Amino acid sequence: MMQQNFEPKIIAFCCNWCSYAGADLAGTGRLKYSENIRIVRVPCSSRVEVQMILRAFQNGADGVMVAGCHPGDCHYDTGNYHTRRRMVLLKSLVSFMGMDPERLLVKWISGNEAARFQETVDSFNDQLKKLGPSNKVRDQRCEI
Amino acid sequence: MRDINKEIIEIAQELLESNKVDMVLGYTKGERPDQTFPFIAKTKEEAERLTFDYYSYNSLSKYLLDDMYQGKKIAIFLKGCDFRGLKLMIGEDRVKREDLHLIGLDCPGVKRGESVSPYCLSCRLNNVPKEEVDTKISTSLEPLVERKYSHEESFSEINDIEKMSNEERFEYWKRQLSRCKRCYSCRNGCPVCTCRVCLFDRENPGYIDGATDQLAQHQFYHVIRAFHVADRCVGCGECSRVCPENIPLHLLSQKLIRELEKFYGTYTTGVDELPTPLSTAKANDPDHFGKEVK
Amino acid sequence: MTQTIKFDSLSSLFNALKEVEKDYQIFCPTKQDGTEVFLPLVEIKEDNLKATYEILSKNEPPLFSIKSFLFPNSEIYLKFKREKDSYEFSVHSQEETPTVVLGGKPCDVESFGMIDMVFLQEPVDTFYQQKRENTILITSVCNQKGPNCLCDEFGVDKCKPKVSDILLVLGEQTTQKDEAVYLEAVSERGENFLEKLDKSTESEGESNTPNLEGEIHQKDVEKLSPEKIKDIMENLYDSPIWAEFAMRCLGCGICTYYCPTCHCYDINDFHRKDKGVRYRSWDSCMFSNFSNMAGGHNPRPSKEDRIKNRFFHKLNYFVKQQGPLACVGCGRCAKNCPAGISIGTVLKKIGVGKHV
Amino acid sequence: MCKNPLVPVNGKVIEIISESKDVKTFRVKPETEINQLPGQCAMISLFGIGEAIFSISSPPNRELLDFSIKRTGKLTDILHQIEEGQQVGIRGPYGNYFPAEDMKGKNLLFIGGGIGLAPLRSLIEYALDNKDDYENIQLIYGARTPEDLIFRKDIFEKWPRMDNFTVNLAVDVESPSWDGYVGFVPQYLEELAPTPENTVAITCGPPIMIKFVLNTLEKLGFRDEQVVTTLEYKMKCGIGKCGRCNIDEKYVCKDGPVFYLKELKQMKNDFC
Repeated sequence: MMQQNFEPKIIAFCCNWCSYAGADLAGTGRLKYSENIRIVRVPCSSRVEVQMILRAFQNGADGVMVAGCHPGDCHYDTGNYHTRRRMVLLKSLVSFMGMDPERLLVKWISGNEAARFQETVDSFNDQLKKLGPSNKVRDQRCEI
Repeated sequence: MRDINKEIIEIAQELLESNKVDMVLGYTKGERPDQTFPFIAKTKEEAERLTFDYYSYNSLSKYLLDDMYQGKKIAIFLKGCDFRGLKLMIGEDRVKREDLHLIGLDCPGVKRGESVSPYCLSCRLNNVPKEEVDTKISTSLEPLVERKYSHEESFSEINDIEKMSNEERFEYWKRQLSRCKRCYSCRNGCPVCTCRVCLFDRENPGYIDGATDQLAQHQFYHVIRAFHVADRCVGCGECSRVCPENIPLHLLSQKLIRELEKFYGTYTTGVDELPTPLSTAKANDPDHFGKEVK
Repeated sequence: MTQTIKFDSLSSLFNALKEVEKDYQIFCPTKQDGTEVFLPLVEIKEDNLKATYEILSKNEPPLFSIKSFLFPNSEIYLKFKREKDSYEFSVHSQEETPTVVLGGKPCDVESFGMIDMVFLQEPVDTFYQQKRENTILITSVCNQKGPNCLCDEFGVDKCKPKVSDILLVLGEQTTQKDEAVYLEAVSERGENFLEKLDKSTESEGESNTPNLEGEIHQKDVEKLSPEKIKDIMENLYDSPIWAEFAMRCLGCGICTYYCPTCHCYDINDFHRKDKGVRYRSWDSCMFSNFSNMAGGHNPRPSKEDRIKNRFFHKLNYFVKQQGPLACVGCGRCAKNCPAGISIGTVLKKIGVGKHV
Repeated sequence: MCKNPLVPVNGKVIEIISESKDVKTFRVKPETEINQLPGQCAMISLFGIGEAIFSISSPPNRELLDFSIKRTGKLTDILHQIEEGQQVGIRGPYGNYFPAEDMKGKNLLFIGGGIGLAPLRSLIEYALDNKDDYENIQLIYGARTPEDLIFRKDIFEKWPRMDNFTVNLAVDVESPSWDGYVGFVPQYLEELAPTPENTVAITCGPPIMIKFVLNTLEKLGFRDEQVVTTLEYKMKCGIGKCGRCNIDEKYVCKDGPVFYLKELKQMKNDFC
């Protein structure tokens, strides 16, 4: 069920070398993508620790996206292999605890894949709209 | 059969008398028959109080990281799981093997209070290999549980949870986690939780927040605690045992162990070589994020 | 004036309590997922009653102390909002509905006497005071000591605690040996509550609580003298026993969080965008960042310093500040500490009381 | 219902003075008067960030309260970024104060190190306000480098020009811009050797400096009741309830921060 007027908040951790460049290219190419995304530039997708992702959810994100170079293209050779191992595990743990693993998206986007970046963000945005606001992992204190 | 306590005391006294070690880290009886606690014997007289029984559940190897133990020669009694935890610490250069005199025990399974530790039911590495320790206790106690090791059965508890719907799982953990008082005993008792400064103790950025009325804060703590020891877990079950609120924390670790196994093959901490599965990564790992999601 | 009401059984007491539920928030102990918890009365179902009865009849305190009802684990007390450069803040209003906490043990309620000394002395902590005045404590009395109990030693009367509103006595604890449940008012607040309860029930009404049966009298137990223990502690400052304890201490917060008399707290802010709250939450002197200062200086850097400080606070500092020993002998530290460090082991180590 | 002591009142930062690269003085006007005595502290809060206790560096009866704050932690980091006009929360005053009454008719010897001059300044200015009550004033003050000296206007211009006021400055390490004394404060104190006769010494600084200063003062013949110090601990409530700032049974927030050396010596715990 699509919620009316719900604009999800998306935090995207983008690797400096590929995905951020991809986002940049999307910008210069005037490809329009959802403005619900807030990009955090990280040196490598493996820089993204679990605590950062959870903290984003806690503080109000409805979805978190981790984007890095395609496997094999990592600027630091093996960084994204680590991301891959870690994120698979985090997703299973999160779903084991009954939270929504679909709210965490991991994607490989290279520096020239502006269209892919646009597509990814938009489809994630649509998916989150369907899911509605995330309230399982959110700190409720400011809502009193 | 010889009395295990007699053997323990003899070994400890011999080590202390010959000045091979400064202290012996073992167990002693508490106030009540169902209490056994960690104990440090520094003299021959103190060594007489050493014991080992079904209630010797604490993991002693964790203590070695404390400042108070640095630079001392220490003899330490080890159950199977504690031994594997210690091996990890040695492998990661957190303790010096040459400062230690390892005394291996055959663990009969342990319990806290009346309940047998869930992990012990499916433990197959309860005995410390003789060739890897300096002294091996030859006598052993009657096993507390009849072990019929089956790899699948050892995960039966998490299967039950996995069968639930997402909502049911969420409610289950919500109920369990909201009892958490954030006493950090699960972290402090864990033999493989070995960071010098824990991220939860860092004030800047203050990752954790003192509020215990927020489920989000509990989730944050427990997901990250479990995750940080995911590939290092030796399966001692100390996290669940020390928890005064009986939160089944070992289930989180079990789940992670099984997932790791599914994706990257079996790895047994303290038996297999380092690095642990999460401190390495390979090009040919399965890629779950490559496929397009439509 | 209502003094004592007799109920035929625990479930008839609960039915009576349900009648007054709209005016009170009522909490009772029961078991959930195999663990003792306090739940609101509405959530206590018929099949929980057995567990509740067991907890009430046990001569041992429930897993968690009831101090969290008066001094919550974490409580928001300030709300604020930012508008451009200015902030608006207001005190977060607390619930005004009177609370009834059923099932605390005498040691638990006596601990409020000690927390009162600190929180109600000038400047008065009004958040605590408000809850204190708004809460009716129904104490489930003991007729025997449990395995970890030191109530007699610390001068807590396990049958008739000084701090309480209503005493709850189970028939099986008395000479009657029946299933009845007696409520006896011991304060004005308690009397008023019983009167309301009386009107709403068809129980037998006024009667007298029969005599308790068991080791109700302190048997050969010498009450600990705060002064004496304080003096003994004076000489133990440089004693090696603290290092010994520290060597096996895990450094967790179990002892402080489960202790009914511990009352240290932390104050923090939480904010998101333009809204925020200030809350206070329990803190533990056993944590290294408890006294760590921003510049990096820590007056109590080692576990030894912290464990020493904790027991000195209980057995020496508190005596100097307020008079009594800061312990009610509930034995939760003995029950829950994974390393076996408790007030009992400390007393034994310092050579006080052969009985402990 | 009466007001809870943990609830602050509004205040406004009127002026911010940069003292050194990591110290700023915030001049705050509280909505309701604080009425502090020299040496007392107050809690400053930034909503959403937190609270911390600071000593008030201005003397009583001024329109504005001065807080000289060094950038060291989470709250002070943000405090250093705020601008004039910022709204803050303030509650206090907390703790005891310098025994200004007992000091009447005596010489005052102030020994400060680094940011430790902040609490001393309230008493110095108070003594200057009541010049007739006190004899000579001497200040021995040191910092790591010349740039770290705070209250530069006071120590270089205002105070040296006053009658019966001596200012002795020191820095820890040599620097091209410094032609004064180079060395640690306790050392300088020993060399200057002020007389203990009819004098009260008041000291504040890093714990290790206080420790050595106390030793030196004893060497110079100061008796325990002639030495006063003010301490700093981590505090949360400021009213002796949250339980973290104790030295023995004394709470620094309530029974301190000002202690006579006599009191410190009776304590079993080291103050630093």
